[in-house]
Amino acid sequence: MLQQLFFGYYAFAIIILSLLVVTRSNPVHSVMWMLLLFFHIAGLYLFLNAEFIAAIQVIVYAGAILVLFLFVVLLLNLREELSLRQVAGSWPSAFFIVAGLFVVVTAALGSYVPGPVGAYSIAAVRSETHVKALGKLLYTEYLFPFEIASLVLLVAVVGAVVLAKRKLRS
Amino acid sequence: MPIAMPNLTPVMPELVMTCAAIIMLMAELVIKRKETLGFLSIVSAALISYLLLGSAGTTFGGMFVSDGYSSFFKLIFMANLVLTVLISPQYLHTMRINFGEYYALILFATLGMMLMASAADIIVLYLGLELMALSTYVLAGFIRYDMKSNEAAMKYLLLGAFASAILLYGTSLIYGLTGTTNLKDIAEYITNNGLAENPLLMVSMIFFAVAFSFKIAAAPFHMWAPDAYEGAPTPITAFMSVGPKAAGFAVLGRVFLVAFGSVRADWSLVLVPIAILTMAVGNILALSQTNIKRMLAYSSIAHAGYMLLGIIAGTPAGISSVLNYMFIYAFMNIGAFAIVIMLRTEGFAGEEIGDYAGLAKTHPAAAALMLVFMFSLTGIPPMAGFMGKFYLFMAAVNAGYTWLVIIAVLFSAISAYFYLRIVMLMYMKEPAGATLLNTSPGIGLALAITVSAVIFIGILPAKILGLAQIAVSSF
Amino acid sequence: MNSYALIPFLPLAAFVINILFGRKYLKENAHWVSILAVAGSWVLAVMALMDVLNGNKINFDLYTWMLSGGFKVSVGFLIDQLTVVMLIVVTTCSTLIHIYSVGYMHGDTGYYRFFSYLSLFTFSMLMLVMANNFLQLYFGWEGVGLCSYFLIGYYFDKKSASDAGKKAFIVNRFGDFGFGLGIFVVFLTFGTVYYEPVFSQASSLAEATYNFLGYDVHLMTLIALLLFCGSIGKSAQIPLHVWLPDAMEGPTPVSALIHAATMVTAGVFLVARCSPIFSLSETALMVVALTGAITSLFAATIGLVQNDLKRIIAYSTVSQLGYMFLACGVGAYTAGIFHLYTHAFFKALLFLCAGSVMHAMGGELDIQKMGNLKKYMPITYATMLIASFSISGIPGLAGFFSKDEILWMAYAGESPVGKFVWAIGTLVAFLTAFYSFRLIFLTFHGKFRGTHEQEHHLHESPKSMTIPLVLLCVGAVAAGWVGIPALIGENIGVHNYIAEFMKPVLGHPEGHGTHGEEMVVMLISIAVGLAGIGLAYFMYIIRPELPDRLAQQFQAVYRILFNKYYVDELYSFIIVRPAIWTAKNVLIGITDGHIIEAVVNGVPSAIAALSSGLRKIQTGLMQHYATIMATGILIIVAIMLLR
Amino acid sequence: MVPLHWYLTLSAAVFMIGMFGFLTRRNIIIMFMSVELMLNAVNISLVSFSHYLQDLRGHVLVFFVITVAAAEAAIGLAIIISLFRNKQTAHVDEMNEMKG
Repeated sequence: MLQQLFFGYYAFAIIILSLLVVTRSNPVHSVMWMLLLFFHIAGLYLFLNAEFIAAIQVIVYAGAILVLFLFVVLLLNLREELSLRQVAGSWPSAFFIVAGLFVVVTAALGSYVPGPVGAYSIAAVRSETHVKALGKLLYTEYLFPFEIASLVLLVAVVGAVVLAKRKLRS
Repeated sequence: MPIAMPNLTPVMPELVMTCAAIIMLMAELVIKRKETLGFLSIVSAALISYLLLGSAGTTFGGMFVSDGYSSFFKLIFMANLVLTVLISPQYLHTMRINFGEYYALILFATLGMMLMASAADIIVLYLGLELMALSTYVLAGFIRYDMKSNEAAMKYLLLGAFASAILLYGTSLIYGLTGTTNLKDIAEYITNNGLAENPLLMVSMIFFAVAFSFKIAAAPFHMWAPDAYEGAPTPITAFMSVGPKAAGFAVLGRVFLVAFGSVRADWSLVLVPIAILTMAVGNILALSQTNIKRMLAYSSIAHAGYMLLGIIAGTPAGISSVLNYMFIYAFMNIGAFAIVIMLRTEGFAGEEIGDYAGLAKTHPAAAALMLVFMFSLTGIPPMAGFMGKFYLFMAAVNAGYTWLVIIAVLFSAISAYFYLRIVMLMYMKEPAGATLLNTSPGIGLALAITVSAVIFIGILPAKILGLAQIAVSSF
Repeated sequence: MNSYALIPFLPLAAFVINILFGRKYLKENAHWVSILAVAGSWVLAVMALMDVLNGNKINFDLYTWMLSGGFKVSVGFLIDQLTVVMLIVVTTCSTLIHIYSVGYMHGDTGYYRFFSYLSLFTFSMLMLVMANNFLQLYFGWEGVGLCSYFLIGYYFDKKSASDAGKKAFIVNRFGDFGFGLGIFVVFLTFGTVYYEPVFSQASSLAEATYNFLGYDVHLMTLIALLLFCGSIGKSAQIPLHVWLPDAMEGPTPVSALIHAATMVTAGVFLVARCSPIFSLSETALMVVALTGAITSLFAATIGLVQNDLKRIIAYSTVSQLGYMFLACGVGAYTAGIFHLYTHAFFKALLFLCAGSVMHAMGGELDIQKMGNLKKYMPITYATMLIASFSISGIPGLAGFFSKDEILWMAYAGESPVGKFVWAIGTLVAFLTAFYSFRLIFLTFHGKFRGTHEQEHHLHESPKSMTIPLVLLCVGAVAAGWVGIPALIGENIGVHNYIAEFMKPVLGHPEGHGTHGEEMVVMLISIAVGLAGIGLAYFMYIIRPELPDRLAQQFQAVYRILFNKYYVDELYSFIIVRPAIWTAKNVLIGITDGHIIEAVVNGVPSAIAALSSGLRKIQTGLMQHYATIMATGILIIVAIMLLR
Repeated sequence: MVPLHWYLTLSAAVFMIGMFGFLTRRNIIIMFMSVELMLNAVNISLVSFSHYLQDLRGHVLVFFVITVAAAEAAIGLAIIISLFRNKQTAHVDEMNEMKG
């Protein structure tokens, strides 16, 4: 029961915060609501026994990505454009499309059949700690994607530098 | 827990590509003449093509598979890479964006495509796709002082991220249903547990179809393409219209035939309207374009529609004809873009279709080459484009999609109007003024390669098709 | 690889060399490449002839272009008796006309271009006759059409020339449409486009029918008539004959080669090649015979009153082509091909002589403004006279034997319309002799009626032009000696070699008649020939004022003939003008002018309108793009789940 | 025990809200955040699947998704800055130079 209550709170908060993020006219406010949203999602992860994921959710998403967003929002000094209408003309149609999609997807979710149960029961993960279990997996079975991820980050760094450096023409 | 050294032979081409890209990044700091970097890229492409020969195998716990199918696609990526690098330097000079990172990013993008073609696991597929996409976003926005280039990069990135989210949602559903991300295991689980009828599996499959349709620019998920193609630097437009599209087809073929092999009837039902719409949108909208890059963008959409026919057929003949067509398309399309680049000079965009008026009078050789590419894109024999289309349509007919082929032929007849309109302008109209041609040895070489490939494959089509058939048989 | 494959590819190589290097490097020497190539082809053709004479039949695939399921397209060659005759005709005429062109085109700005087109034409024509499958035949067929189009419009700055080129192109489209359809039906019926399996299976399908919209159509008749559509266009038969006289706008060597000796006979070749199919359909054969007979009469009557030197010969060509179809239509394919072969020599000769005359007259073509040229151009006069005797069927000359063979076959063959077409053929023989000698007398005899400058300019043509004339003249005399009919032959100990030679491919029906009848038929044809010449002599030499009086007396007839039965005007009225009207008032009315102009003229306007309408969806706004994507997902998911 | 369906429905809801934001907002930065929202929705469902299937692969995938999201954000924001330098706007409807 307590679990359900906790989930209820988180779910409610997450949905409200998401709505706030996408409807606030001031981007700074949006970013702030999103920060709060990410903390709630991290909480949900803890609830699902994913401590390490919760940690990176806070560190990477909230700590790095959102700060970057905030930085850009402030850098661009968008303040004078706040008075513009916040939705682009056709929000009712967008609402109907999205609502329709939500209905069909949730309807399909009703026919969910659980997949096979794996070896990482909650107890097994606890005994090893989540970080270690995940780390092991990343460095053995998922070594290859892990290396590709490093390349993705490298490209991001190079790309960001290329796009943002001062010299426009060669 | 002992860690076994994975077998690196199958990933050798990717390793070389990674090294080359990183070397390129560092060499950029010391090398003043950026063309040297282009030369190095071509050398590495040659080395990789050689390494592809002995790379067959599966490694990293079945996440990465190098087979004929992937090797054929990698060959297309290498051709794409070499041709793009050949047509780039002069454009970079003209636009004054001659930065060394350009080549490194092209190599990274190509690496991403190679990983996609070889991915046997959705995680690898996703990361490869993002590696390719992120590099391409940056390349599309490479002319930073140009509003259009920024806009192209922005639209491509945002819509690409949107499509990625959809792909990930599909992935999460399939993971939840089957507990794995390995394509073969997914297929096995679906057949063993009778999941084929599951609506959630259908939703997941549709989300995959949508995300891949986005990558190959199939309607109605194509809308980013004309804008991104128009705004991006022209060599990158050429690169984007071949590489990511080929990679998209590579994953589309592998995911749908391997992982979703048991729901083939369903996914072909999804792809048929997409294919029809794609051919319709591509061919009809290309008619009223005035910008040649935009026209070629719609043309590339239309060609994706034709190629979908081969996937829909789903037979070995169908898949091999897609491979064959993609190979041919790489040459004829980049060839056309090379001409577009030649028309660009300092202060003159040369991107309007009207700029081609009377080209045959001022520059007969360039006009003749353009004529060959336009004929090939239209599918007029004996150009390669005809053979490509012929095998595609034949495969679809043999798979029982005669009505679809009739539609395709009709749209392909419409396409003659906008391709031959360029030819008509070049040969029938008087030149408006003295057009300068911006030639260089690189472009000359690229044109020589593309035009001879287009004619050679058109006259001797059996070679490439035979290769494609062998490639598919191993899959 | 068989060396005979080089026969078409030598001229192709010459074309490539000329088009690549002609403008900058070869210039005035461009002819060497082409002439050497076509002469090489000629040598190989003669070798092929020897080979076939020894009883070999060569059939090989050079390489397979594409292979998909049961559908195979390859470049393959079939060299049998029929092919070899065509090869000899094409390479011989082509070589001589190439040489003639050196003198005729001398100093022309597009010298290299002219020779490269000639080579390309020779290549296409050889591909056409040597094909061993219908698709390659079609390729050659379209290839020669294209070259003809280029060469008619060779003087493209002259409007009439480019119009004539367009006309030839469009008129041929009509025929080729049927032809293409015919090939398609062949493929559907037999599952292959190769001659050998098609012809060997044809007889087993002799009675097959094809249900089309509830009607049972005889399959072989359908195929034969569709293929014959192509012949009608290419060989300028009624009702698609209108392009050939206009095609005379091209340079004269082109008229000689393409529009007299080779390309226009491709239609006859097609019928002969497909004789196993045509023979299975009495209806189709009858259509062929009647089309040929009517065309020959029709064109001959027009030829009586024309004044343009080249047009008279052009109508004569149409008429003689009709003769060949007449022969094929009565089942005497050999006779048709024999006439094709002799005709190539004397008709090419006539054109080249005309070219020689034009050369001397400074481009003048009106025979009313000529006269007494024999004094200045003895070689041209002598050769043209012999050619005219040949076409008029004077015994001993080439034209006599082939024409006689046709008339006898028509008279004595099994065709239900045989007697009728024989009567027409005899009448045409008379008309032919008349207009040929009208031409001779007006041009070479009497008094010179041109201007003084022209008279000063008159001279015999250079050696490079007269030598081909003489060589062709030998052909016009002797070419017929391979087909001496049994009636004459058995007395002097020779056979009808060509009929025996061709028998394995085309068969050779025996005439149902006695030697006496045959003799009568022959004598009639000789008599009408002589009568025609005599009448021409009477009207143009003895009583030169007579023609004008006749023309006034029978003004209505004269006007109709002079205006070529008003066929061009008729087409203009029922096809061209409505088409232009529709284009102007309907298409431009619906869309605004610049779309039509931007998109090639005549795009279905609806598509253009749809295109600009759909463009509005691509707003440039990302939200809209994403909305459309989301809508797409929603529709697909909903349909797939609710299905 | 909370049923898996609740999580999945929550995930779908967040995903759709993110999509709604993407379809309606015209500030590029907020559109970007909407995409991040969609990715987070996917992460929620992946983590919950992982939890209920007693498998860690979902976590691995989440790890990579976050990595890529960071990379995407870096490049996206760099493009926004580049755009802002040329045209002082972050609004999508002023960014439709190319259309048709």
